[in-house]
Amino acid sequence: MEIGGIIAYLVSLAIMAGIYAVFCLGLNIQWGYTGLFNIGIAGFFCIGAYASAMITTPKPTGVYAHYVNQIFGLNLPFILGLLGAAVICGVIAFLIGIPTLKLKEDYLAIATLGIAETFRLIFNNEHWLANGPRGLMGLPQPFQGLVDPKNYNYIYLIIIVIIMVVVYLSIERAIRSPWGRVLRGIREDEISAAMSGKDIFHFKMQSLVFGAMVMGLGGALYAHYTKAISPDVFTPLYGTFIIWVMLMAGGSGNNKGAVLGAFVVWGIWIGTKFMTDLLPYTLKARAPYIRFLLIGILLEIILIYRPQGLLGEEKEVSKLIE
Amino acid sequence: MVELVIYGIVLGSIISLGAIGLTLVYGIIRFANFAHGDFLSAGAYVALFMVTGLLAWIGIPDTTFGSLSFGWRMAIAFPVSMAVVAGVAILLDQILYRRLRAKGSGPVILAMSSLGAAFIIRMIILILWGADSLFYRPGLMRPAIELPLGAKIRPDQVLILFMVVVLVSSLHLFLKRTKMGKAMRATADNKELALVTGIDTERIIMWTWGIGGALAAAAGILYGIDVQLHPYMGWNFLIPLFAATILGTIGNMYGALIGGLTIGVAQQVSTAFLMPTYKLPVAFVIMILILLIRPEGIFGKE
Amino acid sequence: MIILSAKDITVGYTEVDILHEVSIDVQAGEIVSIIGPNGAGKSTLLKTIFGILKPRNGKVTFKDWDITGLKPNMVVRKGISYVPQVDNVFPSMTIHENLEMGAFIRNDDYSQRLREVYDLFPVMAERKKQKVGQLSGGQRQMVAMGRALMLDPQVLLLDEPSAGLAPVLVSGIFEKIKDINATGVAIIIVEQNAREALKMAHHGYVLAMGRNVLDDAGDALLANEEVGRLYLGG
Amino acid sequence: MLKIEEVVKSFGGLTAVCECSLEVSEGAITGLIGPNGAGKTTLFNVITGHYKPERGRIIFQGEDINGLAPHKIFQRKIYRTFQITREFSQMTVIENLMFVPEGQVGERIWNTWFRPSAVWKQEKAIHEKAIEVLEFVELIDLKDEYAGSLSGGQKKLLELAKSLMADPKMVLLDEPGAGVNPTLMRKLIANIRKLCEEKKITFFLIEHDMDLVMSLCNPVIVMSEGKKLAEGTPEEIKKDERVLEAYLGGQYR
Repeated sequence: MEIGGIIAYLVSLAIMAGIYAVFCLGLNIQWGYTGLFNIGIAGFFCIGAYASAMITTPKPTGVYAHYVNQIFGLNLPFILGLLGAAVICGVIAFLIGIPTLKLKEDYLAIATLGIAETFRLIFNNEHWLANGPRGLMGLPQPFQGLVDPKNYNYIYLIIIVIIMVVVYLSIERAIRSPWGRVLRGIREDEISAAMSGKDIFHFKMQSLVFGAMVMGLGGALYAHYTKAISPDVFTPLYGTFIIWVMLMAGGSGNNKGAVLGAFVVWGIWIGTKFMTDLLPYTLKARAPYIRFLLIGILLEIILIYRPQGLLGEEKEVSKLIE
Repeated sequence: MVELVIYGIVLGSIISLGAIGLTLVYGIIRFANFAHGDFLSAGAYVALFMVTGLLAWIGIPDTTFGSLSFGWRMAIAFPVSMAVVAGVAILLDQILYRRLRAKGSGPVILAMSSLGAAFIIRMIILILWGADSLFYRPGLMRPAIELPLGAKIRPDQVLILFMVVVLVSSLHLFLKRTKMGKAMRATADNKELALVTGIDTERIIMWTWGIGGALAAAAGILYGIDVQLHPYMGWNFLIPLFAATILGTIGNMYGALIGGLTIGVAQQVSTAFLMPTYKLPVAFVIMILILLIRPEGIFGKE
Repeated sequence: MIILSAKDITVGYTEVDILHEVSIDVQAGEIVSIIGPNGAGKSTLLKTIFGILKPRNGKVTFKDWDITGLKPNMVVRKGISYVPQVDNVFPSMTIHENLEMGAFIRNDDYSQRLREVYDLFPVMAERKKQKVGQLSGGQRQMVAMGRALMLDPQVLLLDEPSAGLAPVLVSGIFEKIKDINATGVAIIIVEQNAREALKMAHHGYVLAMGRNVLDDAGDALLANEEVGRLYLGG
Repeated sequence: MLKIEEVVKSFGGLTAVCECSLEVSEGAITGLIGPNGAGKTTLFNVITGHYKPERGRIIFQGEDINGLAPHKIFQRKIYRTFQITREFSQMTVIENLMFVPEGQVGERIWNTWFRPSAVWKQEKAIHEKAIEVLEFVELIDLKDEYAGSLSGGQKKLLELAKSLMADPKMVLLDEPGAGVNPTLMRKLIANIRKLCEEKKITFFLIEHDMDLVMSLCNPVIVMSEGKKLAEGTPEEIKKDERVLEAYLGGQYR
């Protein structure tokens, strides 16, 4: 492979790692700082992607409408797609939070899992909604006409980096403030936090919704990168599990760890692809499973031997005044 | 409609088997085992390996019992698979959960670890058998028995109900009559007191995993006989299992039985109005309703 | 003959010591009452003897064995039973099953012992099949003691058996404790209800702030002016 | 200041607090003593909204606060500490304190983005106050340590410090002296007295260490079997026959 090809490959790798970093940052708000156990990230991934897709594409007309069903298409700019994805995910998180956030932590886990599976099934079965299993294609990309399509990834990488930085900074700002301190306190001891006058349910809800909005953003970024989405992308493996491994590997309760984890685990994931390419032909079809098996074992090893991850949690939350 | 209710009871009894195991583990080890669904898959595939591989190779004849769709091979594979999955469950506890418990990790970390275990089991199945649906005996159709009111039931399904009744009653007798069963209930009631009484609670935990795993394996095989095998079958059972467990109050075996039947019937009856693929969301919606109305379940105290 | 002795026990839950070099001796077949204000470390002493807590310093001897630091499920096999203050029954199980659990580690035929325990608590024999969770506090306390007696222990440790009970039930519980003792079991009882506890005790120990303060025969302590003073710190 | 009227709270079959009525007057250090199981901690939990009583009224400064959620009670400027300290062990000492003040601007997430200067200003003030409080209780050298790594006595001081961050009118202390060594104990007593005199904070405390109670509290209330048994100055309580009975048992005869 010539050098240009390698760079192009690295750029595509960085784009995906950057998208996953956004998810990890969202999960870190919920799990790392508040202790909320969301195992339905794929649901927010899916909703974010579809929401942005339908906001930014036009409703199919003419002959095309015979082949593609879509409940609405607003044909709005990319940035509104991102915002819409975030808002819709926030609303859904709010609805899940109502019955579960006052109960034990496992209930939120089961409920988010249920939401993820349910939305995937709905998008798969309801053709009128978003074209069923075939999904949506031809999603617009921002600043498309600016460069040669084969160099477009550079632009998208810049967009991803900008959004990732904005998300990172806004989370950092909120976490470093009294808001983040309350979340960490709730994670440590809910009763004591309540005795200091904090409304636990309210703060947990904010954390769940904020985290879900960030995940929605991640979903939208993914959709416009691949330009085509279908329900089978948003499986528990790609949509939830690998993100958990990333956050645990990087260090939950640490936003730098969340980003680092995303890049490291995505690197390992791609690395295992090269490894499985060496397998005999008959096993190749099942290579992704072998790779996921390794990722699963990685999670167990982290949980047992290094639960704090690579970076570990930061000692101080309140750093605003320094 | 009568037919749907009957099929619902068949499905529900399978869910019950899984939910009973889940609720026992929840009651004694006190965490949500997200790998429980994949124990079902593991059981079904171990039996598949026995029926189509090992036992065929040994030379056990491929005959069937009467109008049932299986014969000696399955009769041998069934208990063996239960034992194997019981062993897998105990092994997972020894390798993963026991270490985490010893480190003082909270229930959420244990649950996360079980989620990892779920994926590991599923990936092993996918690596060995691929992603397609499989059958114990492809292409074999047996005539259904005509029941009053125009309902039909297949002989296999009658046997499934029979097997569930046998397994649940044996578990009931085990817990009520044997020393180990009573010690299990005692540990679920009050672990500290059990220890003070001289009960080796780590051993009880092993028994609990063993029983939970064996029942899950049985549920998986029975589902495989009734419908088909699929690597994601257990994962798709996970939400119904949790719904049944929560509906019947966490830790309550009889609650899980009733919860399982309720969920199963509701899922089957829903197919009269909804696409069959929406069975899972139906269980999910029921679960959310319980959480809103009565989160402690039907047998729970306020 | 001294059957159980704890010598110079220093122990705490965290780095803070609750007990400082506390010692007690128990003669075979006698009732020993341990009294003292709240927070004196009375329950902590029982937990240490039974192996629930590991002492930082000191030694627990039962008959000829050094049982210091032995785990509870091993201590119970030596012939010591323990009734915790709270959560001392299996509520979803029947009275009969609670007693069976008491005999969990016995592999011999314990039907004789079961009869003896039922004889000691006739109320329980009438309600064998009833779930313990439905019983009143006093009855639960009896079940808890019955459970502990199933092993035919030589020493019974009771942690505040009268706590939280209605006044009318308290004297009944104390009568039962005397009955149990009459069958030859040595009893160490930790009590808030100091007067009653001293009345029936052969020997009493007063603890305060985690230290031995006084020890004497039960009635001698009862008559002691200082005991009253200790309670109010004066 | 705080008036409890015929409060009843039971668990299952056991009545922990039984038609208990008592009053705590403003500016005093009121001691609450009584044998185990007398219902003292339960009463505290009822006051702070942790348990809902079956019956009765809890009047604080003329307002019935019965049945309010814990954070609403806190807003009425009542602060409570626990018998077993409940610090946020994975947070630093100073952050434990900065957590406490109510209604911080920066607790609203949009303020952290859109009004950073207001958040920053308040945060600085809270930080200064926390430093001041830590100096007061002499924990300043430990300000950047994890709260979980403090000793038992230091945790008790941390609890007291947390209560100061709340600008409370009334502080409920559940066994502030338990597990505290004599040196720290003297410091604790001095601190409580100083706070009562200088900052006009009303204290209501459960304590088993009679030296502490008798030297610090006036009046002393004695609870037994879920209700008030006696009230008076330490001298009166010491001489009260009923109190002696309650502690020695045999009150049923």
